[in-house]
Amino acid sequence: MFKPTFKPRKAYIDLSGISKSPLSLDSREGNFPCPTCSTWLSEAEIIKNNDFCPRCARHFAVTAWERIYSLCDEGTFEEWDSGLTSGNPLQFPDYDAKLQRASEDTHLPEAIITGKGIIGGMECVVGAMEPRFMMGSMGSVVGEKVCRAAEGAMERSLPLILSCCSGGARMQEGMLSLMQMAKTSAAIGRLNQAGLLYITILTHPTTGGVTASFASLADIIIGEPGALIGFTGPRVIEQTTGQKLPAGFQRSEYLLQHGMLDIIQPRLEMRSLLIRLLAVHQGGRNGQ
Amino acid sequence: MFKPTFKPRKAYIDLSGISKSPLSLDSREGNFPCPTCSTWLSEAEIIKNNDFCPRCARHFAVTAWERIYSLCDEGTFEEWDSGLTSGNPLQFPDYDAKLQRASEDTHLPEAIITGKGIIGGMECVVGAMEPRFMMGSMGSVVGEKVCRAAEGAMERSLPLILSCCSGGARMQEGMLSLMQMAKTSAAIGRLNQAGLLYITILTHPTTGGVTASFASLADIIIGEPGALIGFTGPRVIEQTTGQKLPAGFQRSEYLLQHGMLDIIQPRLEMRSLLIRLLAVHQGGRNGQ
Amino acid sequence: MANNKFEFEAAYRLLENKLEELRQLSETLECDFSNEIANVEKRISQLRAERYKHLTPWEQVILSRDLERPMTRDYIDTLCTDFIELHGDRLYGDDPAIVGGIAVFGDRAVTVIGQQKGQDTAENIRHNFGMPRPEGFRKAHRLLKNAERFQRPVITFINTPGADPGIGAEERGQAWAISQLLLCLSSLRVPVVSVITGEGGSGGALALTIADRIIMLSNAVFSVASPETCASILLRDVKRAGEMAEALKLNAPALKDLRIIDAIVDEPLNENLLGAPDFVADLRSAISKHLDEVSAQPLDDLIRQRYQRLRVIGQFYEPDL
Amino acid sequence: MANNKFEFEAAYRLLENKLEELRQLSETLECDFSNEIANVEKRISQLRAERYKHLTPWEQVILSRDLERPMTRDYIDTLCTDFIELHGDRLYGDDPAIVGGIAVFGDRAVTVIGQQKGQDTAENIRHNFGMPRPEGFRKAHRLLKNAERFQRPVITFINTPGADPGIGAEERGQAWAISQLLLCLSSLRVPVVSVITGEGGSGGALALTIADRIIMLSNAVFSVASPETCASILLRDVKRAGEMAEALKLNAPALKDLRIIDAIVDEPLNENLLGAPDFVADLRSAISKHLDEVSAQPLDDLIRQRYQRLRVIGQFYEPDL
Ligand SMILES: [Zn+2]
Ligand SMILES: [Zn+2]
Repeated sequence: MFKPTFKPRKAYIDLSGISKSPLSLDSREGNFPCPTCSTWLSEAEIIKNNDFCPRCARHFAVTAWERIYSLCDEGTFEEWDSGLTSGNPLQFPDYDAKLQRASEDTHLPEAIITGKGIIGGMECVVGAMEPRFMMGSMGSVVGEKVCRAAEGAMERSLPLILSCCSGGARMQEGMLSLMQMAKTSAAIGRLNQAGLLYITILTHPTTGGVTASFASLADIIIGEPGALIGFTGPRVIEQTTGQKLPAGFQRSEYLLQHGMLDIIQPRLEMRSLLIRLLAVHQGGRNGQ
Repeated sequence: MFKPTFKPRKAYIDLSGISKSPLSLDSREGNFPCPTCSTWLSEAEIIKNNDFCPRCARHFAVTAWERIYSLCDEGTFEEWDSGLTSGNPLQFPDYDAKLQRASEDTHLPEAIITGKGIIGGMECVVGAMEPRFMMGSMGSVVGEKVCRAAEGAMERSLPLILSCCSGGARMQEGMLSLMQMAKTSAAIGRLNQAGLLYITILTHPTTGGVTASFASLADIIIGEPGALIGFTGPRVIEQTTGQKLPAGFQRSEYLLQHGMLDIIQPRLEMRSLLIRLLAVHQGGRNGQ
Repeated sequence: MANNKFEFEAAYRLLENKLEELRQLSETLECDFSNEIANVEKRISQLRAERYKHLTPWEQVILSRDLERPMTRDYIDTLCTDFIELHGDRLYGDDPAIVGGIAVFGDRAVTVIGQQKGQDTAENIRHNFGMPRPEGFRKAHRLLKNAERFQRPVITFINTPGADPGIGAEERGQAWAISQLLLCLSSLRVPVVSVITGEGGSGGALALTIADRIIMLSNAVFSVASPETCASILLRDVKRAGEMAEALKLNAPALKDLRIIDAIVDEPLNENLLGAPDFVADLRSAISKHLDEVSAQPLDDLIRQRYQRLRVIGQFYEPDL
Repeated sequence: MANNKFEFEAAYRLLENKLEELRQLSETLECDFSNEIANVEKRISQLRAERYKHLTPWEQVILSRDLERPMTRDYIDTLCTDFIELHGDRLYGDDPAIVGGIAVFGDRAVTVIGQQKGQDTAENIRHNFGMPRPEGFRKAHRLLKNAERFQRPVITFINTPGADPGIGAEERGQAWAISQLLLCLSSLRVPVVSVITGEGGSGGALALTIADRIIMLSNAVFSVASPETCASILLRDVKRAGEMAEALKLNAPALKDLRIIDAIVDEPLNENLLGAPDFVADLRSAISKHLDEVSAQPLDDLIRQRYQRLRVIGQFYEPDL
């Protein structure tokens, strides 16, 4: 029912809160201030600088396809389950229209791309979430594709690598969405039992039900510098508790210090880190 | 080589620090102030009050034999390994003399009594540490008897219940003493794997290597009210850090609040709690 | 839109009060209206029962949060004997928003765990309004692993607005604690039955609702997020929470249709649910029946089926290959 | 009683300085004393070597604590390639007093973990002087369980005054963290080799020293408590620590006699241990040999033997039955 026509293009958007809808593509033309350090930037500058702010190194959001391409050896990625699309199981008001707008804006059928790829010569199952598709929220399709990715990894005895980015559960699918947390966690449980390596990359922002399920269950959890990672979003915490949030709260550096991340890695060196991790883990299996 | 002649008698001693040697029996005659609330007490009063301070409910130390008798159905306890006594493997200065004095004072061969008993009609392996025997410190004999108790429980598929009380490792046995932490922890690991119930009762004081090994590895950890429980003793913490310790620091109530104990139970109701715990656990095994 | 139970209860309470006045008057005047009164009483109670049968989802949300409803400890005390509460995660703290321990249900030993709200403000502050922090989820995790070791079936009772949304909870890994509990329950090698007794709010509720069977009280709710949150995010108008309550399909019949839950136990009109012997008997026999059924299965099958239950949840389009 | 390395080193340093003066003088005067100087040099180095062969246990305690010795990271960087440090306990924090991660040793992937001291005051404060807090032990626990899942052998490096004796550490269950780590290592289903490189202090050292083989550097120590603590408690005089160092049997030869450790790697006189190629080669081959030997055994045997190693430790009298 849906024909994705992939047209790679840069998309610099700030997703600092889950209630904010993504900027339209048009408003991103021309100069804009860096949301972290307020330096005025042009799109050209940022492209030249590999999607970072040249002053504060803020990592701007990249699309799921850019992520996949930046991690996999050239031409090796085979997409799985690209035909899966969301229905509107609860007949939730406006959901159909939102889905349609999201797929038109992103040229993607849903908020995650999964498949098989080769990284540094080593075969893996790889997935990346798309921040612009309804804030990377997890509905039935995202949950199903994560499970199939885990099952695909088990069938082939391959490592699983997922790049996460999400505003949380997709409310328009009600409990069907919340249960995807349980479903994906259970699938990761089986992956664990099979002794297969599972790595997640948490990018800005990863919050809510995705953080509280498959994203935080990896053997190795890597954060991108400055990424907002947590369960409850910062605005809701501020509103609910009336407390001022500490500096750097819920950012990668803060999470590393609080024991939740294994490593923080700049995006440019992400691929080389994965190659080293995969190599050592292959060594572990052969060495025995 | 050693013939213990057991003569039950009351012994009220305060063991608030590990560096303090036990009071001699003589100094306990007559009135003395409660170390917690400073009320002057007579021995008779305390006996009448089941070993508590009548004002602040402080639980005074009782001997290992009193503990065993207070827990087991009358006449059911069969002691194991009563012949095990310490040598002086490192030829440590003064150790022989200290051992002799301790066994004369306590009429016990070492700092723990272990054996098989019946509690509320249910067979168990039971042990109790003796605070007056070199501060209940753990040397080779204590470690060995704890391991044998665990192994005895495994042979018979019985629950293991240990009442703990210790100043820590017995320095006079050097590394042989420290390694008892590893040895007893490993034995408890096997008990766990056998699916047998293991309960510890932490009494005043339980510190150092005993807390950091078999005492804190139980399925259910019960604290006596007001007992000092921890790894490093409070005086050492104060000296090392120069900080004032918070009120109630390292007491049972504080540990419960910090998630380390399952239950705090007054000594008088300890036996009835054990009976309920044992009964429910038997139910669990039969119920399946 | 009603915002508390008394708004939709008001009419009946007014009638009841009038009736009571009438009754007292009749006694004072020594006139006997007892037949008439009895008839009106019956009529009110019928109307009320009818009304309760047709509560809107939003009214059910309000009712599910009512502090006069029994809390987890009340269910444990009523349904079980020999409850021994166990505390602490052995890592950081003891969270009063989650209560757990071992008990005897019928003739079998069980592990019971649930979120605990208070019944007045002071109690509620102590129990953090039933919103667990990471140490609560980790206490649950510990008790579940113990249940597994001793082959004790597990009953969970669900009643929480959700996981604690505070700074400390984030600092100590709220998301990590929840995901680890989901993983733990999804493969725990003992039978697990969940009972949603009140407010089943979001991830904090879900974390204890991975079970072989899920039973729901007829006025309980279970939702991806509170209707207020959905209204504020999706409609930018928290006052339209009622619409969202409708749209979210969060009540028991809707969730049974979606195959999220297995059984519904009807609540009586009685304010004091656990004072109604029929309700207690119904609830007890529902738990008992499901526990018997799942306990009868070989453990490997049970775990496989629990996985399958989760695995098939979700609705989407897939092109024919 | 010497209280730092320089006291027993002082005589040699003095001689070396004199010799240097002589050498410079001879150059200035253009007289050739080179033969004589070489002879004296050789003599000093012999005397010094002799002295280092007969260090008292107390001198070894001092040497083992020397901040110029290599720290755990240095050993990892020298002996392994591809080290990737992994952080955090996923519960509360990341403890800089314990460093751990995955790496390649020889041709096999391994998990490496050890206590980490700093080499100056600022570094030492950051690493808490190598005294782990509960989150450090729990990070180690997590990395060990991961090693087990991926069948990676484990190498631990021991160098710590002991577990952190602070209020926060007690609050978060220092004793619980240590005992759980002891239990974990005692049954971990991968080969484990420990290397005691410096100060093996009490429970904080022991927690990572449950292994199939324990290797000890010739000037490292491993003790139930520091000699100072023992002197202060048993003799009420901290100045008598030297006597206690003797009595505690804490150096490598004594511990080999007691069968606590398996092998000793001799240290060169070289200040910079890891700058001495022979020493590095010896250490590497000792680890390699023991890792090969234990890796060759079936896992069930390995775990049984690791248990037996611990089970037989201790000396006591038992009457003949
Ligand atoms: Zn910037
Ligand atoms: Zn008192």
